[in-house]
Amino acid sequence: MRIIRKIDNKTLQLAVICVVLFTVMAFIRPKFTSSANIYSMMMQIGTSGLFAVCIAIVYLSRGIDLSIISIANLVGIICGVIFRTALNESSSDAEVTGVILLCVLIGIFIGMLCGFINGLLIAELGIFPILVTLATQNIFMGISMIITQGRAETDIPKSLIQFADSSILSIGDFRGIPIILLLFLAIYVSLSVIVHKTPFGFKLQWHGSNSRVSFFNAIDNKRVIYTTYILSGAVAAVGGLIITGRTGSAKADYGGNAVFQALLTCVLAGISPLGGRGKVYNLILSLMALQFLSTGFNMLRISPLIRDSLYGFLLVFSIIMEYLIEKRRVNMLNKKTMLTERMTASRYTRS
Amino acid sequence: ENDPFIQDMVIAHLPKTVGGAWFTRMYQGFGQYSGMSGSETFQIGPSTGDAAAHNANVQDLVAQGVDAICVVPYAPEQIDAELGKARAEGTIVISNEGTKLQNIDYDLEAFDNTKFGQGAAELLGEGMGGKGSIIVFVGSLGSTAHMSWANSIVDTIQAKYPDIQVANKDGVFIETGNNAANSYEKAKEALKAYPEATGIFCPSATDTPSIARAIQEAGLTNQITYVAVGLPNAVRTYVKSGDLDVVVCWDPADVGLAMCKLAAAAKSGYEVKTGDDLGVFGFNNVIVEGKVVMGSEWRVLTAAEIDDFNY
Amino acid sequence: MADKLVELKTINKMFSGVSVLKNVDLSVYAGEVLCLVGENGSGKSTLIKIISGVYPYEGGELYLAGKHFAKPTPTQSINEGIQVIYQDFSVFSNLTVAENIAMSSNIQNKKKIVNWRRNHKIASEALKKIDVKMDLEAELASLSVAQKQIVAISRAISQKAKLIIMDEPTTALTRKEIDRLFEIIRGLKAQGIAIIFVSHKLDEVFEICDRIAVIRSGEIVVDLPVEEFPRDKLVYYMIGKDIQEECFACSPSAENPMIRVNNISRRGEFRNVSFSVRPGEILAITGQLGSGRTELALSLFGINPIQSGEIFIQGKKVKIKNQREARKLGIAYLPEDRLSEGLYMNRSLGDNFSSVIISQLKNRFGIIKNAVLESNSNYWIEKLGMTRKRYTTPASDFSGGNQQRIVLGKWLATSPKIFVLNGPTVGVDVKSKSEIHAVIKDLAAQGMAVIIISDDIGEILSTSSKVIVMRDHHIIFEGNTCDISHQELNAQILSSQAN
Amino acid sequence: MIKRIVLKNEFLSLSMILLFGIIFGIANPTFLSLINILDLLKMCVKPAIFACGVMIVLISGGIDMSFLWIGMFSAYSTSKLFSIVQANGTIVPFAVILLVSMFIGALLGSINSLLVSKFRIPVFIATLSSANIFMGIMFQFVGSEYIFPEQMPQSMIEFSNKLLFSFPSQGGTLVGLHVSVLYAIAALLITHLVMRYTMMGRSVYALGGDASSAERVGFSLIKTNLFVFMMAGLIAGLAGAIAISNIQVANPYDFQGQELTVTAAVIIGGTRVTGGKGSVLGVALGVLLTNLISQNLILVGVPPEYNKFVFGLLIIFATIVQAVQERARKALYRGL
Ligand SMILES: Nc1ncnc2c1ncn2[C@@H]1O[C@H](COP(=O)(O)OP(=O)(O)OP(=O)(O)O)[C@@H](O)[C@H]1O
Ligand SMILES: Nc1ncnc2c1ncn2[C@@H]1O[C@H](COP(=O)(O)OP(=O)(O)OP(=O)(O)O)[C@@H](O)[C@H]1O
Ligand SMILES: [Mg+2]
Ligand SMILES: [Mg+2]
Repeated sequence: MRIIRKIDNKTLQLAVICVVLFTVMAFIRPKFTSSANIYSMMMQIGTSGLFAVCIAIVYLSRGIDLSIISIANLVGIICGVIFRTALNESSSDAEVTGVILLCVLIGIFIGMLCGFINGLLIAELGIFPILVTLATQNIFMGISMIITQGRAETDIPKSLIQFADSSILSIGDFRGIPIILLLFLAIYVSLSVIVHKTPFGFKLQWHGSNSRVSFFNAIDNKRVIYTTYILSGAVAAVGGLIITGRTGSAKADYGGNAVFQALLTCVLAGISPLGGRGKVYNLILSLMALQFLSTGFNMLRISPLIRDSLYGFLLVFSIIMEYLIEKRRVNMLNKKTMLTERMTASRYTRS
Repeated sequence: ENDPFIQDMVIAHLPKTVGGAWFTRMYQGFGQYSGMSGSETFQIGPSTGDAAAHNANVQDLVAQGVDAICVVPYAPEQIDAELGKARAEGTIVISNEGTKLQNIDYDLEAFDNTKFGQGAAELLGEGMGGKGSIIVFVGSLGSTAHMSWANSIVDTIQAKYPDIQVANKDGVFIETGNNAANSYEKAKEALKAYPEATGIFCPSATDTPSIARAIQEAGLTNQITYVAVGLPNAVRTYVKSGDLDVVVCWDPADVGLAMCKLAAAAKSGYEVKTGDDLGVFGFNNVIVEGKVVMGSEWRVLTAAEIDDFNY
Repeated sequence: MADKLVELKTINKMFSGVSVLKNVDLSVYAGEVLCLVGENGSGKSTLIKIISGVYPYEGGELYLAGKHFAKPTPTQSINEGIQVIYQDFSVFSNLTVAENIAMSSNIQNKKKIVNWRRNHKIASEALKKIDVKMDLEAELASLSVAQKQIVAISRAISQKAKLIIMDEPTTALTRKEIDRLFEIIRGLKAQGIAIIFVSHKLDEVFEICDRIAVIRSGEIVVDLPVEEFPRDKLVYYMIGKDIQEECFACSPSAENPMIRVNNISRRGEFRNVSFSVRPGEILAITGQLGSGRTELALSLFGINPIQSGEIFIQGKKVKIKNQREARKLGIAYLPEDRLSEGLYMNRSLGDNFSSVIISQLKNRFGIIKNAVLESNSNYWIEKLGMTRKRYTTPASDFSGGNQQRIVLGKWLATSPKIFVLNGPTVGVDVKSKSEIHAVIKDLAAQGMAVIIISDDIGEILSTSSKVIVMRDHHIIFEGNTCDISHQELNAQILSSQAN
Repeated sequence: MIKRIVLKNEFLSLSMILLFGIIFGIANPTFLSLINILDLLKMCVKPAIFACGVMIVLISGGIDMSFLWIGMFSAYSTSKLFSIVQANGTIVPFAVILLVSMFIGALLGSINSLLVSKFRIPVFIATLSSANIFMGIMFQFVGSEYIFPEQMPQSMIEFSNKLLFSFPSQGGTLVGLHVSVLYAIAALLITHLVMRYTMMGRSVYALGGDASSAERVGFSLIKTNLFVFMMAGLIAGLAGAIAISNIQVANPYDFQGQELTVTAAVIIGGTRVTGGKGSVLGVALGVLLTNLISQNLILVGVPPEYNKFVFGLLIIFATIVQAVQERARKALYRGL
């Protein structure tokens, strides 16, 4: 009972949605619970989740980062170029592994650099994040276009592709847990901890709550902004590496809908674009809910055109639910107090 | 009942995007096949062009265990790995506009892309009287089919018509984005940037009408020879008004039906050979090169013929 | 008796199950000035917002001009001739002075079309009434708190109202402006307009009121005409016990100054300012609006670094480039506007109390545990004598006095050597005020150097050992509080001749 | 005084328009030709009309993510409806088409307003969701296929061919100011008048400045919200119908993904993201500036693969100039 009271409303609400969706889907389409499908859903959450995490942290600071997918693709493309030039048919396994590790480092560095550029423009010039990242979204994608002229980089080492497709704990029919999901979970858990349990995380959320107060609290707001966007860039870079491994290629325009999906996921998880509110750890539940919905609709052969609109309905539905629950809660509390007030006589004598 | 091209199976159609005229028409071919074979066919796909969404769709399809996926990839390089996993699970994969794909059973092409490019180049060259300069558009710089047609056009023009220049010189084609509004703006801009142009080619059926509109507005109907890929219904007005001189097309429904038949062949274990007849217009005498199965027909329609076609 | 403009019968109000008003009965008659007094959080503002239709009420009945309203809206209340100067002013910082002032009139007259020339006329007339000059085209965002308050007042009095409710209208005003406001109030009264006046400055209350209603914990405990009101018992009614504010004993300390500033200037803000504060000393800086006090304080805290002159802390010359350096040097700053500068309103008590020292609260893994936030919060609740609330309660749920204590507490947690307090008791009730004063004096006694910026002469004299008066961006008077009387200090502040 | 004008956002946008005009003109003299300028104006029609609605919502304190889908929904359903009517032999005048499209837009806008006022959903989230919902409803119940020029209502095609002050160009064709430019100017003007000279318009500024204060001084937030979103929807309906007419094709996906490009133009035009501030003149200049840049890159010889890069850089440039100017303005007000 105490534990239930500790969990916040949003978590409970999302958990209920997840369970209902899962049960309904499993009931209508038994294949929904097949190990192949579970595996496929885990894979998909592993990739889309990273971008949701990026948006979640910038949202909490009352910002937005529209450039994440451009950063991811740029990272993929630069790694692709490195693979193409550094490796050939006769490269030894050790060489390949070395270059891959190098690329991971370079990739994350590039992601951080891109994040730094966003932070620079936002912190130093005070330009609104939505404008800055809209511009850098174009710039980073533009650099990718200039490098590739719109073509894909395809010389991705086999071992990276295999790694991205590997899983652990596979038993018999069950394919286990994809490495990609584990990687996502690791990043997701660490960022949840960073945001909700470390000094930086508190500063980040306070920045979203009221940056003027932070200013008077002698908190280095610029540093908070830099760190936030660098973190977002780094996570996006990991996303880019994963995409490269998963698709064996990198291209400037992969994942055109990824940012929109990420926004949706965050909002459903109760992370407000107005800053300072929401819990990163609720993301996993909203990712699951949206995944169940998307895969379920595919299985039910529901037209993708309606599917998109149902996301909108789900969002509105969950927010209206919350509104009604809160209203009811307050009404009940007030009624209770009224009763007790009526029963106890006035404590003060009138003069 | 022993026809290798007719099998009862579950086939998913995965177009670049759902909803557009082209792929809606293509899906009608699947409907026809359903009627012939009793197969269950359905369409899924993203509502906007996005390779990431495509990959997710392939995963979902494999997870629910369909027999065959007939895919028109948005970005061939980026779906190949995912298709490999599908095949590893025993799913048949047939592609269209995906000659470079490795992980497929067959790729179906309405024709040889290079030959198609040559054909278009000749239409342009003749229309322009062997001189002038051309602007070449592509739907997106990443589209394999568009790029190979465009490249083939440039090669042919340079080889056969020495007096025709390519206006967008740097060898980078102008991207119209598979979006009518955007292509209209791009076309207007290009017409001003290259006022010397007397020939235009557009491979993106979505963008063909709005480019014609831009030509009409600029008053260049008679100066410019405009050759483009399009659906007859979509471009009829402009073909009749002369803004679009020649429309090159094939019926997407035929491609859809032929894809289903290849899927059936793959299921029955029949190996498609050069000379086979798929029983679909344009695919009566296919050429097979590796996994690529090519038809040989495209229609060249001008104002005289356009009214004979309704799709 | 004159007409009953407002009548409340057993009104109740609750916020999420917390009872804020309990069975309140209150009437307001035409042509009277009713003062509503009570400590912070006693429910004054809430009561006002019920009358003005901002909040719905849960039990009882509300009559405006004799008509019963079960769920009044602000528009209905305005239509019944009720105008409010809200505690937070409720002005629009994105609009100009003229539009802000004329807005209510336009709404009340049900205008559909805006006549900008008429807006100007209304605004300049209203400002003329209180004898204030202001750029009508200036955007409110560029104005000071006091100027915003003046705009709010002008807006209310430019209306044909039957009742004007003023929720702490004098917090940011100078004595001169307050006098002017009182004249206006008397004029309105003469026209038969009723006023509800809320203030924590008790001498103001007796100066202007006809009737006093005391509210304590949401209940009206006394409601008497001012002549019958036992003046010495007001504080007792408000808080249920007596308090005495003892005068500050000047205790000149022999030690070297904790902070010494020498000839510091910043262009357009202040010039050639010198003073020093020793440990245990409390220095008050006062002066009229725009005299440069706030800017000086901001410079000491590193927000606007000085351009010339020197600052010494414990004898060592220092450069204060930004807030973080100031913090490292042991300087704390309590900002002017606690709503927008002091507190993360939607964050918890635990968050706010730890918001300056968060980096020191992490354990060796760099993690901040809830238990640490909780114990930190409880420590300061105890220490500052606040009402007990869970550390997860949002800051917005506290009343003004308690909010100010949170701001104080979060800085005390840094154990500062020098504490600069800008208006520490603005809008704080007598009890909280004396408690905050006690805290400040206690801090000084422990060896802290305190600088208070204040308008409240009583506060200055009872808390500080030295006082500086500023005007036109420089110091015009400097002296010991022991050597100067209330009147003399007031005269210094209001003196208009340069130097 | 001069300093105040110089530091006005409108002045800045105008200077940047001139600056880019000169640079582009040097790079390619065609840019300065009358034909190109007339074309540029025509290209600005769609974003400029949409921008009016976007501005109103921004001033009220929210970011609208649904206006393009509202525009498409209204325009597409209207042209579909009247193409069917036309197939049955009735020709409908263009005014009727515009009115119907605007009506549908206003209707959809009122749904946004319901979500925002009744359920207190933040505007960004409410419109993000409603955009999806509108899209789904349109695809499912109205259609998802192209409407081709030959099916389009006759009056829309006629409208798209109508020129004012036309004169023959060198090539012998008629060039001139497209009639839709007048519609855009009218939309901008009416928006300006409504926002500046009606109490309803002022209530939007009040709402964006401080919602609870707006309520306290006696504005009805429900009414103001309804006005904001119906107005935004109505304008979107107008913009959609005109845009579709101009390209003579109704492709339901056409507007997709440009929400933020239009919003960026509005913000560059000086509208404050957090609400309460914005002027129509500024917005018009912002739209002109962004379109001037994005529509002429090929013309000035920027290779296609550099498009996005250059466009991004220019947005950054424009906003940096603004940020610097904003600081200067603040300093001026502080009397420094
Ligand atoms: N919106 C709200 N939600 C929850 N509690 C509130 C809200 N507004 C006020 N309260 C609580 O109601 C009580 C009365 O507040 P109110 O503002 O009426 O006090 P006040 O007498 O005006 O105090 P002050 O003198 O500080 O202005 C306080 O305990 C406050 O915390
Ligand atoms: N030229 C100007 N135009 C508009 N406002 C101005 C101008 N000059 C000064 N002000 C405003 O007047 C206010 C008063 O200045 P200042 O802060 O120096 O006075 P103060 O006495 O310290 O104020 P307070 O009494 O609020 O502590 C400033 O906040 C500033 O915003
Ligand atoms: Mg022609
Ligand atoms: Mg109050």
